Amino acid sequence: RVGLRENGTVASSTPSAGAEQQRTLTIAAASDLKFALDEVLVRFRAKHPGADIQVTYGSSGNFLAQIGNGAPFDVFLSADVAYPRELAAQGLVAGEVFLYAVGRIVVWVPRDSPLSVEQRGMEALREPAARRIAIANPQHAPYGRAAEAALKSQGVYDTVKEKLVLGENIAQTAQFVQSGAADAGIIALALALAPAMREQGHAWVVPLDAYPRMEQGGAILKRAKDEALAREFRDHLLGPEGTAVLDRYGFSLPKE
Amino acid sequence: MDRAAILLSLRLAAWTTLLLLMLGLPLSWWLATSRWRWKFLVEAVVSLPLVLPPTVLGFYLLLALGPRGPLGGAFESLFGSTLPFSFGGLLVASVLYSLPFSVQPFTAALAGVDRRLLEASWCLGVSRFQTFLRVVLPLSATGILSGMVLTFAHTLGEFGVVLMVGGNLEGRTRTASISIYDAVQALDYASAGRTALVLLVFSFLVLALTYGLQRRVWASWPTRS
Amino acid sequence: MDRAAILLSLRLAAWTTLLLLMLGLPLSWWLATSRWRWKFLVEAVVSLPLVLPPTVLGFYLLLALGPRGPLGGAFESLFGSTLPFSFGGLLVASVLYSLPFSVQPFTAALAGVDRRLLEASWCLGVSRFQTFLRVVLPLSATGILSGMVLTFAHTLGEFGVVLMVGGNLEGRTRTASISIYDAVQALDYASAGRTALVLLVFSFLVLALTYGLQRRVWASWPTRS
Amino acid sequence: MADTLVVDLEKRFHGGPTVRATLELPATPGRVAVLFGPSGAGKTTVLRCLAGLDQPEHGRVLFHGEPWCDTSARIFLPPQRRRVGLLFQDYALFPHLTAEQNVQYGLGALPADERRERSRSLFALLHLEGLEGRRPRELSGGQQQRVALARALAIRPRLLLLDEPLSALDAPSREHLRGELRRLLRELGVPTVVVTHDRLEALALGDDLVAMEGGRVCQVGPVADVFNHPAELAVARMTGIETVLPGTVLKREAGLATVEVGPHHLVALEPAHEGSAVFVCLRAEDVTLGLPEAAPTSARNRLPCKVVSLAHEGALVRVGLDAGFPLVARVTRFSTEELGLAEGRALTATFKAPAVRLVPRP
Amino acid sequence: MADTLVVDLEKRFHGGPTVRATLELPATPGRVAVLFGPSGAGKTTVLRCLAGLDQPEHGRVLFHGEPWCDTSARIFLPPQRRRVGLLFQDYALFPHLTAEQNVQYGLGALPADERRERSRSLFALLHLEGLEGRRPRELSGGQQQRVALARALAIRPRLLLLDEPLSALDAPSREHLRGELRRLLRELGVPTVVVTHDRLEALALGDDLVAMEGGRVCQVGPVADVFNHPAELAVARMTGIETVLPGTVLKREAGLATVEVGPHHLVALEPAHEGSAVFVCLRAEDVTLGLPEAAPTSARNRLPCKVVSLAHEGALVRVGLDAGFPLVARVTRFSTEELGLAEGRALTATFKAPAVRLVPRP
Ligand SMILES: Nc1ncnc2c1ncn2[C@@H]1O[C@H](COP(=O)(O)OP(=O)(O)OP(=O)(O)O)[C@@H](O)[C@H]1O
Ligand SMILES: Nc1ncnc2c1ncn2[C@@H]1O[C@H](COP(=O)(O)OP(=O)(O)OP(=O)(O)O)[C@@H](O)[C@H]1O
Ligand SMILES: [Mg+2]
Ligand SMILES: [Mg+2]
Repeated sequence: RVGLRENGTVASSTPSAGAEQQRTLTIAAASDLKFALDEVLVRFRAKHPGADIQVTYGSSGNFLAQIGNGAPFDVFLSADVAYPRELAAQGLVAGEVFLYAVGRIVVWVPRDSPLSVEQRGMEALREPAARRIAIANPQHAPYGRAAEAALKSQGVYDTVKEKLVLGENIAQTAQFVQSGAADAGIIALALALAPAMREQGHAWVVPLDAYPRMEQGGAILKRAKDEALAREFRDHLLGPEGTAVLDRYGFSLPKE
Repeated sequence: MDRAAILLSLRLAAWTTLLLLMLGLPLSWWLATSRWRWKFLVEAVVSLPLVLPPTVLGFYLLLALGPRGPLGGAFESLFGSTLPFSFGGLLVASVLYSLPFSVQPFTAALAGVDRRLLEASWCLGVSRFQTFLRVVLPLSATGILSGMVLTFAHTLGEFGVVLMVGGNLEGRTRTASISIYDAVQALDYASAGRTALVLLVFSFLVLALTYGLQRRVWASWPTRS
Repeated sequence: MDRAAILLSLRLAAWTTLLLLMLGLPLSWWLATSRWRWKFLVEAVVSLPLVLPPTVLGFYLLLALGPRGPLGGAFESLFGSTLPFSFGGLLVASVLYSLPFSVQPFTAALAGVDRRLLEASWCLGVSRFQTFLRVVLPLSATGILSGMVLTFAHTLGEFGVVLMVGGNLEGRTRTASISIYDAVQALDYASAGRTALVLLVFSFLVLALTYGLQRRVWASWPTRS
Repeated sequence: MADTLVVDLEKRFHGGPTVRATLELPATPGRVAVLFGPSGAGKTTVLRCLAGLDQPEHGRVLFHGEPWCDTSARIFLPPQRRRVGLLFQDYALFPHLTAEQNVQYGLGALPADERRERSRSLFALLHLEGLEGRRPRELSGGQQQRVALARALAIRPRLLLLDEPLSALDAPSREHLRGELRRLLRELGVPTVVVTHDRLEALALGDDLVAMEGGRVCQVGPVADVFNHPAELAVARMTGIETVLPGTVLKREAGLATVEVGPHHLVALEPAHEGSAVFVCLRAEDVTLGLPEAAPTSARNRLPCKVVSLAHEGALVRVGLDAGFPLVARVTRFSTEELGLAEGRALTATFKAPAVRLVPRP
Repeated sequence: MADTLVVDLEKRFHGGPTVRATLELPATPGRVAVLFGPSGAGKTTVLRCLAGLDQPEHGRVLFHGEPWCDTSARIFLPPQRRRVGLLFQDYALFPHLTAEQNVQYGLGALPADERRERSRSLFALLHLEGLEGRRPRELSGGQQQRVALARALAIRPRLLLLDEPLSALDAPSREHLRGELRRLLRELGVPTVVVTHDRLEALALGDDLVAMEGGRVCQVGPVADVFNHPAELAVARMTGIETVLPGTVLKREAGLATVEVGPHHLVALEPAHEGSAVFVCLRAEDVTLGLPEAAPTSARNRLPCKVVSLAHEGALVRVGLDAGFPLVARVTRFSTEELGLAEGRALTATFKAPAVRLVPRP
């Protein structure tokens, strides 16, 4: 049944007849990569001017389910390395699963917040002014799990447990704080560095040792139409140009 | 299976349906009977909440209801607490979002009641309000029921707006649909399936009971003229 | 602002409304007229898609329609391609999910047509089908319109099912609501706002036009008995 | 078999009465049968069964030998294929169509100008000119009724069923339209069954009469026969016989019967039926009033009586009398003046033997 | 002012006619006014304006001196506060309620047993026993009409408005109920306005008569006055005057007028109005037929004529005559036999001067 899928051309609705000449690459990427990957792709597209390179950001869990059911993605950049490994176990991955980044979290408060996170770090969350604290849902979001672990390891979890509100993903968690509905949030460093957030608040970067490593892994999928281009993209991402951008957007590099 | 979440969902759906019955019926009656020439603009506006993706609508609601929003600020200074992340907030959001599901079928149903029957009632000395209760409502029961069913079912299943405004607080704002969604996201398909099944079976029972019991005595398909 | 997405959304909404008109009307007519004693079970089932969170429904649909699913497998061996991640897949999903938004108001409207008028038409030698077109449809226009508006608006705004079954592929399955959602997720509120505004304004115009043009000539609120 | 309408059916209403109708009527072109009977007799039910809108539990309907419905053979011809023109008692006009569109509704198969021509001529016939573009709710009750009648006529049906076709009209229009209708029916050659509550209409319009009461057909026959020889009390009453008295046949001889009624012995024609318990039925207009001292006439029955009440009924005056039993006479206004009628006046009531109708008393 | 109903209104229908009604009626307890006129005359419109369901563009309605509507003073009393009992022409029964619930619908303020008692007695009065639990669509047309009548009566209104209250009933029930209704109205002391198309009903039920035609009130007055002295042609026609001929008044003297009609000179009572162009109106029942050789009577007008047509109308026979102009007589069946009437028979028609009504001809 797996074989069936490989010759099944799901993308039969591809419009142009000259598609054979055109090189295409469709990437499914975790939402937290949005800003970094957009910049990575600027350079990569410049290298392959004729290629049609598309990227879809979304929940890694959804991508897992969709790829398992024949979604026409060539490369999967997951927020959690467990998902591409799961795909590999199903035999859907070409080559090896690769690590491309390690996610980091910060405690973020709006600029006018009375909370002194920059000085006191997580301790600030104990203050009464922190009535609501937003984290991503630890049940399924890697950043949520990291946030919960960090709260526990910093010894504030029991105090703040009642104040937690859960976002569906890290972007929604950020919106809770941004809108003022929550007073503080634990979000991805990548997001805190995003233009829309950077100016609006203060962040305290949680030390890497306060939570388990959030290894972000990816894979090239067997169904890739242009596996060569997919490999070139992986190499570009893992190469110096890619890692520099990822680093700038707050992703630690896996080898560090 | 998440019992608390299911109970919360039912509570939310019941309240939303009730509130929309109370708010929607007067609005629908106005829409059905008014001869105001710009009425069609109001009709169009009522359906607009549907057009936005729920999470986005939820986001805008969050901005409006949050302490920095215009409504939220006023609400906080009045009641000392904010609406987001509370059952009240969920309710406000659900009512707003489900408005068209009530108002549209209600209006169509109310507009179908023969005006002469109202006139007959008025002539018998019965007030407009009593006439509404004793003539209009029974005669538009099918359409009103259909609006209530849509509202109820949709509130059970809605999750974008609720998630955004509610914050997924266990036992307080985590509804069954959020719980199922979470389980699916966590790849815990078995648990999602169980909760979904319970929700489906329960809803099916409620709906079947509603339709089954609906006294068809004055239904529109009589044996004779 | 994402033009392609808005156009796709409109195309999807229009097709969904059209298909549901064609599928929903016969089903509603059956529901409105049948005297089958278990009919209420069918009525209950029709509303069930609403009860599940859209993404979860989308997930189950994906499983069913995907190449490993029962329907998808059959479909693939017939047509050589699968439904998910294509416009066809979006359409199937939207139609399924919006079914209650059509069928519920349709049924209520059709049930309200006075049976004697059908009898009068039959006696004049007009077939049942022609009677449906020439008497039943015009007399239930308000309710049918309300079902179509709900379906159209809801399909524009729906995003959970569409995201799951369509896969958010630019130009092919990325609808306006997904595009707005993406922009909000990327904290790009300005872009989200622009697309949302265009969608809202356009929908408002369509709805206002619909309601405004709706020939109220046979509307239910005449001057006289 | 050929030119008849045979009906033999039983229709039960859940929680209501059962309507049984057995009748056979000539259904030749232009012939009109009148369905006559009090409210709730089952007239509308019979029409609906003829039209195929109600399905009887038992029985059959044969039109010109063609089975329209036969429960034992499981035959049921749908209304569309019967081509009857039914005027509903409550009109059932299509509210979303204009008067003209209502009338043309069933003419889909005809070319447009023939459709227009037919509706035009019906609008003229029924004095509806100028109302073509109105919707039903913008019409008065009588106008609606006429539009519904035009709609039923427009399709040139094989059988016309009219449920109180002129009841909402004023007397002059009704009289006029009755004549027009009668002419049109002859012209089109459609057999017709018409429900009416108006005795004059039954007499003026009908060839045959079907008398119904309480869900049962009491009598069927040519109109004059039924009016002159009611087979039972109910028919006597509905055909307008005011005086009905229980009597006993004392003797029969030479074609005449002597009947004891109260203190008097009356002479009547010998009834066809056996048994001595009868109802004596006397039409008010068959009773002549005279002064007590007036010379005897050939009339066989002659009773002294007293005026009890007087009621003006247009050209006639209805006189309630006491002759040892209540008696009603109907006389012209001339006679009223001539005889100086007033309550308490003593008179003689005379009536001929053939005017006394004897109906069996169970 | 006190016990009157004053109406002076104008109601325009968009795309239809304008109805104007100016009338003043005594509205004393139990008094009945009959609204009479052809289909489309505006009768229902007037009732609806009285009930407060239609709002006239201009004018006012005063009941017992209380303004119910006055467009110049911007007064409009809503229907609820007028407490009128309106019987709709098409009944407008509540389809979701049983017959009994329909009747009790307006009695919310009464204790339960009084409600039951009222509806029970109305069901008995209108012969509806046994139908209490039926819904309107399970009732026959006439039964529905009686339930609607009971509903209007139940609330003991201040003013009763009945739009053809007995039209769907058979003659015996109608006659019977008319009497009952009349008694009940006296008993309850409600003034009533009733629309009817039946002349007998107008005569039997009405004290006053309002004749309408084409959206206009033609004549108002006691019933007998209007029937005997129609003020204009339209009224003459609706009150059943069959013979209407254009004539010219030749001379007036000693209270009598000589009128030239076709080849003949007729004698009539001198009319109140000026002008010589008149319509000569003659009621068919005022024309006596005799054999040509019969002895002269006191009747002033005596015309030789020929029988043209014969039509049976129950107790009477309508005889069409040719006397140089068309003439209609209505005679008893006795006379028909006595005179051996048949088409072509030569006769003499006589009628008295007071029977000739002269109506101005414009
Ligand atoms: N759906 C029904 N359920 C119960 N009883 C019914 C139903 N329809 C009619 N009936 C009863 O059947 C009887 C006959 O009704 P039908 O309408 O045939 O009378 P009708 O002769 O037309 O009377 P009318 O002159 O008043 O119209 C009535 O007593 C009526 O109450
Ligand atoms: N809504 C309307 N729009 C236009 N014309 C109307 C409307 N309602 C009534 N009419 C017209 O006004 C006139 C008077 O109507 P009304 O119903 O008062 O007549 P009516 O005297 O009750 O007649 P009928 O005896 O036939 O019931 C009619 O010619 C009718 O066509
Ligand atoms: Mg009937
Ligand atoms: Mg009327």
